[in-house]
Amino acid sequence: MTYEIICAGFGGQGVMLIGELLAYGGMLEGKNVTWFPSYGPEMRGGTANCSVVISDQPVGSPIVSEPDGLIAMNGPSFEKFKGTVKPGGAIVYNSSMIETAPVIPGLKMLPVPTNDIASELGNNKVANMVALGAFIGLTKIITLASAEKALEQVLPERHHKLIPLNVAALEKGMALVK
Amino acid sequence: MQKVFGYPRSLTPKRTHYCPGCTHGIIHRLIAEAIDDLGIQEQTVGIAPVGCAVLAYEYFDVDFQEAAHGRAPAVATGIKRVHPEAIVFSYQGDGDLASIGTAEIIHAAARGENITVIFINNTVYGMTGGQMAPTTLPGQKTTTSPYGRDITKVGYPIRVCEMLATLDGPAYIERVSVHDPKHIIKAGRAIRKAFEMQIAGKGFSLVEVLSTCPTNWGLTPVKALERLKEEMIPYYPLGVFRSTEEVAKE
Amino acid sequence: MPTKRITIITGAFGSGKTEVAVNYTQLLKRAGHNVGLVDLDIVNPYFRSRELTDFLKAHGIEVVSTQPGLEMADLPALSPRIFAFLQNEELRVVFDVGGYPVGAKTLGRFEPYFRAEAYDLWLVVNPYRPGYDDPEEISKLAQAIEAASRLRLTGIVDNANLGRETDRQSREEGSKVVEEAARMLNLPVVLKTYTAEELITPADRDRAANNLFPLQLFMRPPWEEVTGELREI
Amino acid sequence: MERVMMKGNEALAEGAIRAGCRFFFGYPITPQNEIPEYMARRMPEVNGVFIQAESEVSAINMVYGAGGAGGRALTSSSSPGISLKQEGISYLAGAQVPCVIVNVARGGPGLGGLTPSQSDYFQATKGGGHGDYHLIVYAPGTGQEMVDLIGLAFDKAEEYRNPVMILTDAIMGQMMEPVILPPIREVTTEKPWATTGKKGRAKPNLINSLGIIGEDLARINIELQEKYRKIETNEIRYEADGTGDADLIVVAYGTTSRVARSAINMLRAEGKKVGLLRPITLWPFPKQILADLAAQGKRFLVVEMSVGQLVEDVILAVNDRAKVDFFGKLNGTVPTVREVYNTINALLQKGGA
Repeated sequence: MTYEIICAGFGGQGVMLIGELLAYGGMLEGKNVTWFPSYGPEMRGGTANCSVVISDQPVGSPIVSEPDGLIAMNGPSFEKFKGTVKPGGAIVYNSSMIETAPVIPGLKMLPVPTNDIASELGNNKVANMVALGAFIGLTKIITLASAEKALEQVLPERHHKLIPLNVAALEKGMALVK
Repeated sequence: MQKVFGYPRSLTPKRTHYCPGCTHGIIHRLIAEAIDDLGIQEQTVGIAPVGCAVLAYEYFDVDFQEAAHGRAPAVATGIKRVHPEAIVFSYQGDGDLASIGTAEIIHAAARGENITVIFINNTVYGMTGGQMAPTTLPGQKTTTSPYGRDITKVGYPIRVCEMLATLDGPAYIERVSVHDPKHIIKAGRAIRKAFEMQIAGKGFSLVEVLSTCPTNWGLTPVKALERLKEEMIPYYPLGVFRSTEEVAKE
Repeated sequence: MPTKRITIITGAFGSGKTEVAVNYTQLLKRAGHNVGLVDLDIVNPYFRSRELTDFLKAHGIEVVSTQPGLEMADLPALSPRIFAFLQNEELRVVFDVGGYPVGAKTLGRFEPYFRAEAYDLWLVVNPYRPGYDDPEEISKLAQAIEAASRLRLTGIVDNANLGRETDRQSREEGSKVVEEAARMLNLPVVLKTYTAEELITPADRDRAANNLFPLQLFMRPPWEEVTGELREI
Repeated sequence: MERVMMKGNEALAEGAIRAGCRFFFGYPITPQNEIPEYMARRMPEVNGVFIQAESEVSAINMVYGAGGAGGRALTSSSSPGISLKQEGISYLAGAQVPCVIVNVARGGPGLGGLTPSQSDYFQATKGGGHGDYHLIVYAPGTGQEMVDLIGLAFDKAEEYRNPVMILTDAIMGQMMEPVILPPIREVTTEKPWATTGKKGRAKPNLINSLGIIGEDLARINIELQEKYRKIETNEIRYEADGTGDADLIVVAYGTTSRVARSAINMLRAEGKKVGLLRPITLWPFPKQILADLAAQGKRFLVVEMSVGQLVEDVILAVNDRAKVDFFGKLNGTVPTVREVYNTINALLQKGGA
């Protein structure tokens, strides 16, 4: 089984980080994984994205062009990638910033008001974690425990005091999935 | 009876290829004497340039590396960083050091790299047949300045000691000459001083030696020494341009 | 032809100096002299007489140029043995000097020897080389060489040729240019080279002062290397 | 041993340190900056040397000095910077100084772009500078190979006294993958030729590429060529995946081998017989395996991010015994899995060799 994900949004929304957490989480579960950042002029164009591949087999291309799952944190990235998701795939999108999203037949689509939930938690910066929690809940691609463990490895030591807040955000997001 | 004069241990017995009357031989000897006096033959690594002294490694009985044109200070940096206890010196001509290798010499000096550079300035490219050097004097005829160096077209010679002395990195910079015995003795002292600075870990040291090229100047060796004295020294004044410590009076 | 102990062969780059110098040592050798050839060409590391060192040595002509072993090195390392040549009164010395403008300058360092002793300084001219097809230009070259070497020219060598393309007509047309230049400089044409009998005109043969100089070509590219013996001429 | 996620560039840097490299000389250029930045942080922790040189030219000459003095020295750069280093690389080859050079390639010619490219293949495998010489060239295909091959590179550089290049690109350099890092090794290689100061030796040591006297240059070149033949005999590495029963074999290295692998996996899931031949050493080139596969009637597709450089070596290796097709992407763009999938499918449908 190979699962390919694109995480996309504005620079500063922490999309690279949630991609890393997915990759690390997959690695901690013994899977083969790759994480690849968007590269080139796009990096300076207001949107940032990364590709993550989680697989039981050796990973081929680290660059994902037809993902199984998409996390879109803003309008431009939703527009850019929504048409690339494979049939049967999943989209988690940030409904705090994407007010109207078309329903795409054959896809599981979950709107998540990530900024609103993050604000409720007292820190707008964890909006990305809310989205990731929802994505994990929707796709079950890694466990919540793996994502939490990955946080310890990905966040630099000096930010470890923020782990409980991040975990709370992950759990809030996950709770949105019935 | 005490032996007061002999063949330096740090030179090989090999005859040099230099033209008769060329001052490279004198300078080689001064370096070898300094190495002998300081007892550093077993720990010295030299770097030969591209230029007339390209075969310098044949004449010194110490470890050597042959560098690409102008790159000797970078090569010296690599060696010194691997063996900080080694005494590393480069031997470079004016084309090598002051033209193609300007970046390397300036940055080695700026880093205060703990190496010694012996810079031979004879105002001409000797090896390739007498072309204009960065140190060629205004009006001087060479094969690529056949009407005399025209400063309005090709600019001015570079005074390397003065230029490098503006940097904070170097520990010791002196210009010497080898046109007569008195100055040869002085040049020997400067070279020794430069090595002493390196041994003491003070940082970058450079001795510029004003030198002759009878062949490409088209002068007899004696006339060439006269030219050095009368034309070069006024443009390239002798002296210590930078020293981070008082030079001991001898 | 009365000639001096020291003969300095000079000329523009590519004028055929080396061929003339090497052939001239042959001529002297056959006349019974001890001969030494000094290669002062620090200009061009290719096609220099030092490449013929072993070949000439086998024919009794000593060549001195750079330090032994450095013949193909691009190092202008003149051998001190040049002085030994100059000091040996028994030896006819032929200098093969590098092309103008640099080559002649190298002579400067031997100036005292040339002053002390009479010498010949010959200018080899091939008017088919670019820039030298005009007597005026050849005169300018002669003056420049005199200035650079601080010596006086004593003769002109007419080496007009188009290489393998030379025929009797081109040989004669070239000679006219050289002779005109020689007149302007008030110098004799001491040698007139030819590489094949058919290039010589009857007028040449009849001329009272026979200056005809047969040239055997040595400085060939590697794909045309000298393999045979010296030809008897 | 624990797996950690590392960017390719970081994996190269840490892999070098684990392999005993203690001397790094470099100059900033995108997209390899993670390497000098990592080294600037890491070298002081292991008592190593990091110098940001004044130019790529100086950096490679520092490597020459350090390598010639017996140190395990590394430099890294990207395409335009590697061009500048070619002078020094030729000298390193001529003087037989061991060292490792990393090229995280980007698009060219000239200033080119920052996007990934494989257009430095010729430069890397055919010498690159003046003279008859070769580098050993490794092309890692995974993060783990970044670590493993740079360690091997130092060992082979010293075994053969030859510079070794790691040729990779911006994608491999930026991609994060789990790697297992080996423990730090102590390097104990004897280097009796190194310039350390004579230290009681009877004769001084000399690091030199000058062959100006007599027949020296011919002798040096004969010696080098003998060494290269030995390397060709002993050091060829490649990965052959499913080539045995394949009708069509994709030849690709580094990034494009990863893209090709994904496409091949899709085609195999449909029952198609497609294999992958991935050269790990670009020089020495795995000629024989290609010749053997050609003799078995296979056809080949070369996938590159260039106008076609590797493909020339493949054509030479199969020597008219097999059909060789080429799929290349220019402008610094990366072939997509779908494009490679479609290309292979089209070739399979055309059939015949």
